Amino acid sequence: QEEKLKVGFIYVGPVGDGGWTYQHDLARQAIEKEYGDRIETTYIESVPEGADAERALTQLALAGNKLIFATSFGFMDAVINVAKKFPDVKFEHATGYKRAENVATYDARFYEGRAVLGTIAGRMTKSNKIGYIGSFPIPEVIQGINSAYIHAKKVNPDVEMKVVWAYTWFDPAKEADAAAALIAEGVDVFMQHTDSTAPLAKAQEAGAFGFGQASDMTNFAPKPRVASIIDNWSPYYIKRVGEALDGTWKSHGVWLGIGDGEVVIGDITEAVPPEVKEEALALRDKIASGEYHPFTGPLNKQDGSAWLAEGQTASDEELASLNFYVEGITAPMPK
Amino acid sequence: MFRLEPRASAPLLWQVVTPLLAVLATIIVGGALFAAMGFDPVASIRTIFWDPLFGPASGYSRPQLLVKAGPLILIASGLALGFRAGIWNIGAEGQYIIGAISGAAVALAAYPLEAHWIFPAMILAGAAGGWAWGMIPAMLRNWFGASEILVSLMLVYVAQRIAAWMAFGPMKNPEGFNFPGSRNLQQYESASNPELIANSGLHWGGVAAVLALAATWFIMSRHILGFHIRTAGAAPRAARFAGVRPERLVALCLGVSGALAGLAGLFEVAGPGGQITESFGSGYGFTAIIVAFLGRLHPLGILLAGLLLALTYIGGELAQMMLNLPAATVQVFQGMLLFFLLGFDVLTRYRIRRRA
Amino acid sequence: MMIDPLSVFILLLGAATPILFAALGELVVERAGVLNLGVEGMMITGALAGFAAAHASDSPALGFVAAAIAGMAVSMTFAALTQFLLSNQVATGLALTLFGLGLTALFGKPYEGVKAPAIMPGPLGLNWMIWLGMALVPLIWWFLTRTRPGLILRAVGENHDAAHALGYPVRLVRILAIGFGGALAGMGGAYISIATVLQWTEGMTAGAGWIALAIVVFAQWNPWGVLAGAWLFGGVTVLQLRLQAAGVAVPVQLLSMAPYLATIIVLVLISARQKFGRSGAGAAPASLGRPFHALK
Amino acid sequence: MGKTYPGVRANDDVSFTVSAGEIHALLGENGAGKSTLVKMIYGLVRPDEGRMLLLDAPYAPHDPKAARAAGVAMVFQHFSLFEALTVAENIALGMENPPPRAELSRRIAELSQGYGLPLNPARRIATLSAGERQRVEILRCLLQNPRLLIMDEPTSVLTPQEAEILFATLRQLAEAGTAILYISHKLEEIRSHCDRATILRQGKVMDTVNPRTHSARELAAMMVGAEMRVVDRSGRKPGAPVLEVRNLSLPSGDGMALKDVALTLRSGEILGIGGVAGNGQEELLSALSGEAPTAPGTVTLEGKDLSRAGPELRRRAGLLAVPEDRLGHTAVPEFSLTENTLLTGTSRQGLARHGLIDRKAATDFARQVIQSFDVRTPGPATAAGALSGGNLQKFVIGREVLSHPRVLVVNQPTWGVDAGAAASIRQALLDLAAEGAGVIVISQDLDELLELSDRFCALNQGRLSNPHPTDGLTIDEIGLMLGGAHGMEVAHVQA
Ligand SMILES: Nc1ncnc2c1ncn2[C@@H]1O[C@H](COP(=O)(O)OP(=O)(O)OP(=O)(O)O)[C@@H](O)[C@H]1O
Ligand SMILES: Nc1ncnc2c1ncn2[C@@H]1O[C@H](COP(=O)(O)OP(=O)(O)OP(=O)(O)O)[C@@H](O)[C@H]1O
Ligand SMILES: [Mg+2]
Ligand SMILES: [Mg+2]
Repeated sequence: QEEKLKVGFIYVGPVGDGGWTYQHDLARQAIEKEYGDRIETTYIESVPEGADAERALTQLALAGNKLIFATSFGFMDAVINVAKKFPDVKFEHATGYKRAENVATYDARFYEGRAVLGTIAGRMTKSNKIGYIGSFPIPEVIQGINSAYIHAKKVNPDVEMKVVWAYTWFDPAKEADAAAALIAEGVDVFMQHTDSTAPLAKAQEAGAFGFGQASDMTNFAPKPRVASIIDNWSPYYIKRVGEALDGTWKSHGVWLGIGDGEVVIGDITEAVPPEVKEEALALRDKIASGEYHPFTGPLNKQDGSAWLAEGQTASDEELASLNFYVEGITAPMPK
Repeated sequence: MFRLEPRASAPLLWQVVTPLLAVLATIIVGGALFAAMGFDPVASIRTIFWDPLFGPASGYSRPQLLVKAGPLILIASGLALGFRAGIWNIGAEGQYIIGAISGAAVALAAYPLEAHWIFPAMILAGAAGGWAWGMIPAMLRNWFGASEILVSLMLVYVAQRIAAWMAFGPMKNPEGFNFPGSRNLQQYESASNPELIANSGLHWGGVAAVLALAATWFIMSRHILGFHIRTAGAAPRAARFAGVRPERLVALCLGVSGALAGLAGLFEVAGPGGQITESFGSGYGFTAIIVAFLGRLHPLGILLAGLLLALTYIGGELAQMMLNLPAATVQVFQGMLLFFLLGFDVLTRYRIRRRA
Repeated sequence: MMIDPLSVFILLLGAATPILFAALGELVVERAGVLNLGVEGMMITGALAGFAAAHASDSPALGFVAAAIAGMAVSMTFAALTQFLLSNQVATGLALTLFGLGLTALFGKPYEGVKAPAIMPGPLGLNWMIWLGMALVPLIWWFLTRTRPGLILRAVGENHDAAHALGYPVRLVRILAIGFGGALAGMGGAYISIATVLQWTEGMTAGAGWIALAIVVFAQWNPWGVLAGAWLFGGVTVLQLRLQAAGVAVPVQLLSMAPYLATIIVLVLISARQKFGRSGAGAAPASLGRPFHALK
Repeated sequence: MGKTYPGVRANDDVSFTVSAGEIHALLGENGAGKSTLVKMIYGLVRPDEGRMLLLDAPYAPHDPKAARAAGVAMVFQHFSLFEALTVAENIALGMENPPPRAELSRRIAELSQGYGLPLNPARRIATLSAGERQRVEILRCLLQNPRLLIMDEPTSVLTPQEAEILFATLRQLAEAGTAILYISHKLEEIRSHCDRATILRQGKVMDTVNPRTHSARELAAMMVGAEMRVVDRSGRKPGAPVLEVRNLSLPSGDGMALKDVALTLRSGEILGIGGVAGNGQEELLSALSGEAPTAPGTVTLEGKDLSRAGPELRRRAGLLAVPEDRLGHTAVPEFSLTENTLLTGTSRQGLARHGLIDRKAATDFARQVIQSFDVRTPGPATAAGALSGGNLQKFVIGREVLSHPRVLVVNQPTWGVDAGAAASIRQALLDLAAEGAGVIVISQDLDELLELSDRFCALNQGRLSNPHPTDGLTIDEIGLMLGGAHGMEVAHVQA
């Protein structure tokens, strides 16, 4: 009778946020289903970043959890500190960049999914104005905006991108207001990198289109939600728990995308014309197979200076600290 | 029917007994709530109130109680001064954030220099930052008569946005790949606020909290200044008649409570917290208001109330981990505790008589 | 870049409605001499109860009714503590907020991820709740200044000892006011879950209750001022987003502080006018926040 | 009727009758049970035992509404007005079924003219003088055509002229058949205007008499149960000037501005300052106490310029003050008497050294005040708010007198205080002057001023008149000195 592997999670938000934390918790449920009696999972939700995170991680380690997932960037230093004190506990830190013998990092290439959504948006817009509700100007979100714009522009040279920064990951009323502001500006298709469904509700009122974010948000299908970008952590979590179980777990830093099933394009609804759907799916498959990289030159920076030459693709290091828009986006980068 | 009859003074016995009654009632009603939600009430209560102190991992959680209670006590001891004087600083959260930012600014400016003056300078800057943020409502009240309740509250939101701005802009770690957040001060020796005794949970913030309690106790019970503060709270005109300048008192109370909140923020950012992030303020300033009331604005009470609330936080985490109790339970629990305390408080101020 | 003021105004109406309801309710409470800092707690309770009822009945209207009832119900905890047990109003209000946020997070679990029925559109494409919110302004003004119950309510808030001496039931008046305030706060909260977001998520009121409190002071305890305050507040939020959307380089971090700074500035202006102009108008009700206890 | 409060038998087997058409006085020391009795009649306090008859019908009002409905109206000891509301609104609140606004305003204007109590229904109470506020209270009652009108110490805030107007009104009402129950500590007033007087002592009825046939001293003796002390004015000889006030002006804050006030006070002298409430009394006191600092050179104590000094520095120099309001100004109701000594005693009594409080010294001092001034209270640990008004006033005055001031300024030293206590407070002030201190007494009670002061001046619209020696001054002459103040024109019109 092998001893159960205890797997712990700390979440930055409540499991019911319907977005980021919700998706991580779905993955937690997925590993429970996959491994049944061999493992036992626990989680602590709504853990503020900083001292509380360090304590929560330590409590999890002390309680016998041998594999711990820390699912927010802000937990990074806490994870490193606690990992030092518990060398026999394995830590998985989402979206961070500090690693150790027993600390692995993992992240998702959301920009790959944004390329697909950008394509749909570029085709669907009548006003040639697409919008983007940003949370905070961090590399991950800037990648998404650039990727969406590049691919919308590819299918619709007249497209214009409007960006609104909400400065929150989750504030439904604020997000709704942001969506309304975009709609009033003439935007008829928009993407969001904030977690609530409020923007979709606004889109519904205005007859605009939007996309599910983090989770599928099928409540709003077939319209206004015409597709979605889903964070699917299950394959990675299942794989890593398996490795921990059979003793092959090693620290690494991975950045997985559509091809690994970590970024999933949710059902494209019938509101999207079949040829557009086809085009989007084709792009998705090309990205999945590695045949195409969403950041392939020629691409200039917003100020017109050269970035990627013809055929050149952006390196992961460059993307990981991306802090500029590509040429053609007129919105100013917040300072 | 019953009726209430005011007491001339609050008997000490009731002052001590009512908080215990409130905790007891919270345990009973909370237990019933857990049972209704399908959790084992006895195990839940034990996990929240007992295990952090005496459970299997209490060797770790007991010191953590100090880590969590330290800032609460430090802030609450300052707030209590003002509350006694009828000066309602409910913006300690903002002063806490600004104190942390000011202190961190000193460290980040000095980086990577290693020198002994850095930490003391940070302490001064932290206190000064909190003080300055507290002086804004004080001055607006003194000059224009603007309500310090609302001004200090509004300034919390401003401070939160300054923290976000710092984390994304001026204080962003240049080696942080454009991710928000400052350098981690724990990793900068001259600026860090480490545990003073290994595994005790005690850092300079805890020391400051104890000193603040001792100082406020002395002022409130032995010094004429404390008498003036209480007078201003009970009868402002009498205080003026006694020679108290209300403007000075407002400035003093908001300044001191701001400085103490700023210190709490500084010790947190240099110690357990480590860095300025977009979400640096995590509610200590608001919880400290509850601590101040729960502790009846008395230093000893504040000490116990701070520890009690820390216990509910840590016990709440344990209960999540062990029993899958949702995080919101802690909030409900704290709310209930406060309700019961406020309710039972009637016993200290009034005699209950049966109506003839 | 030109921005159409009318469209900003229409956006602003929606953004202002939740705080308008909550602030109007709190205004009545404060005019009765009670300071209830638990607005956020009552709003979030209303947001959940309203959403749950709207979802169950498939009727947004029933949702708002349920929200009003729920907001009133939790406000009665506050009423019991402050009016019968004479507890400190500041602390009790804070406890109510804490309690409401926690309780709704607990009981809201089943409603996560569920969608609300669409709210009925009203005249000019604005929903009925927006109209109701605006209609409440003159109604409450009329009630307070033109009716006898309104006069009694103001008297109670102004000098509870004198009101008692004249035989008015101070405690009853206050309890009713608190209940009314709770009902409106509940409806304001429900507007966020039912009309703005169409979903329930914990903590979704995100500080609106505190803004409502500020607006009451901003408004100098006058319903028309509440309307102006709610519009100003909604307006600043909406305008900064609109400017961003229009591609204007706005210092977002600084602008997101604007509503709070604006409130402080207005507060200072009002206070200064009262202090230096000595006009008694617009002063806080004299008994505000003071416990009342009558011996009989 | 009987009523027991915790530890106090406020009313004990009280029986008496008020007839239609009479003005019936209720007399008694502080705490004798007068207010309790009338509150029971008005339905505000529930009697423990006893019964009442109104017009031969059993009468047991459940609340003031019931009392008003039965035809009973009451003017309270402490104003029951709403400052932020208008006159009309205040009056409407005192009526059962007020007519519509316009009609009410018309009737207010009409009735107030008819009784010679002119009032503008649209004005807010906060802007009215004490006398005008009194009119509002009275009109509120009159508009209901009461069968029984109760007035609890209505004249404590009125000038003699305003009081005259009030009595003219009451007489009119009585003649129209209204019964009037009238509570006052002013015995002369009762003697000249009331038809009968019922005397309460410690909750019991002593007697019902015709006040005109008894002297004030006899009435007082019945109230107190012993012969009243007569104040002793002997042994004073004014010496060198101690306090100089020159060109003292104070901008109008919330009240009356002071304009160019000047006075010289000599040691051993009592200077009386009279005037209608609201003419700058409070402002003058706060300018002297240091609560409102004034321009340099305006306030000089024995050659030392104290104009910019705060209350504490002035106390150290020997300039002490007792403002009018004992609850919340000169004393903190929630604090014990011991703690209340700390308000003013820290330096002169050495109750705090380097800011450190000496509790024992404070308790001893509180005991000393209690003993020397016959303050009736269980002890220094009692909360100030639990004392009756008269006893608290004795404590507050005693606290300052025992601190050996060079100059003591008091405002309304015997406001609402019964005759016995008032006499002992007055004696203390006289004794203080006899010991060589200078004393300024600001009061609206002209009898008091005549009894105490060596020189008299009047405060009118923030200006102080020249002082007159008191010997030989009559009340009427003083009334003229106060001339031009609020309400006086009306008095002349009526007279
Ligand atoms: N609310 C109360 N609670 C307790 N005791 C009371 C209360 N009101 C009055 N008393 C007591 O009843 C006694 C009678 O008080 P009351 O107010 O009737 O006196 P009074 O004759 O009106 O005195 P004054 O001349 O000072 O107005 C007082 O000694 C007081 O101690
Ligand atoms: N909250 C209270 N607790 C205890 N006793 C009270 C309280 N309020 C009033 N009293 C009693 O009521 C009395 C005060 O009665 P009231 O205010 O009618 O007249 P007074 O203060 O005696 O005299 P004055 O005529 O100067 O006002 C005090 O003696 C006091 O004992
Ligand atoms: Mg009295
Ligand atoms: Mg009385």
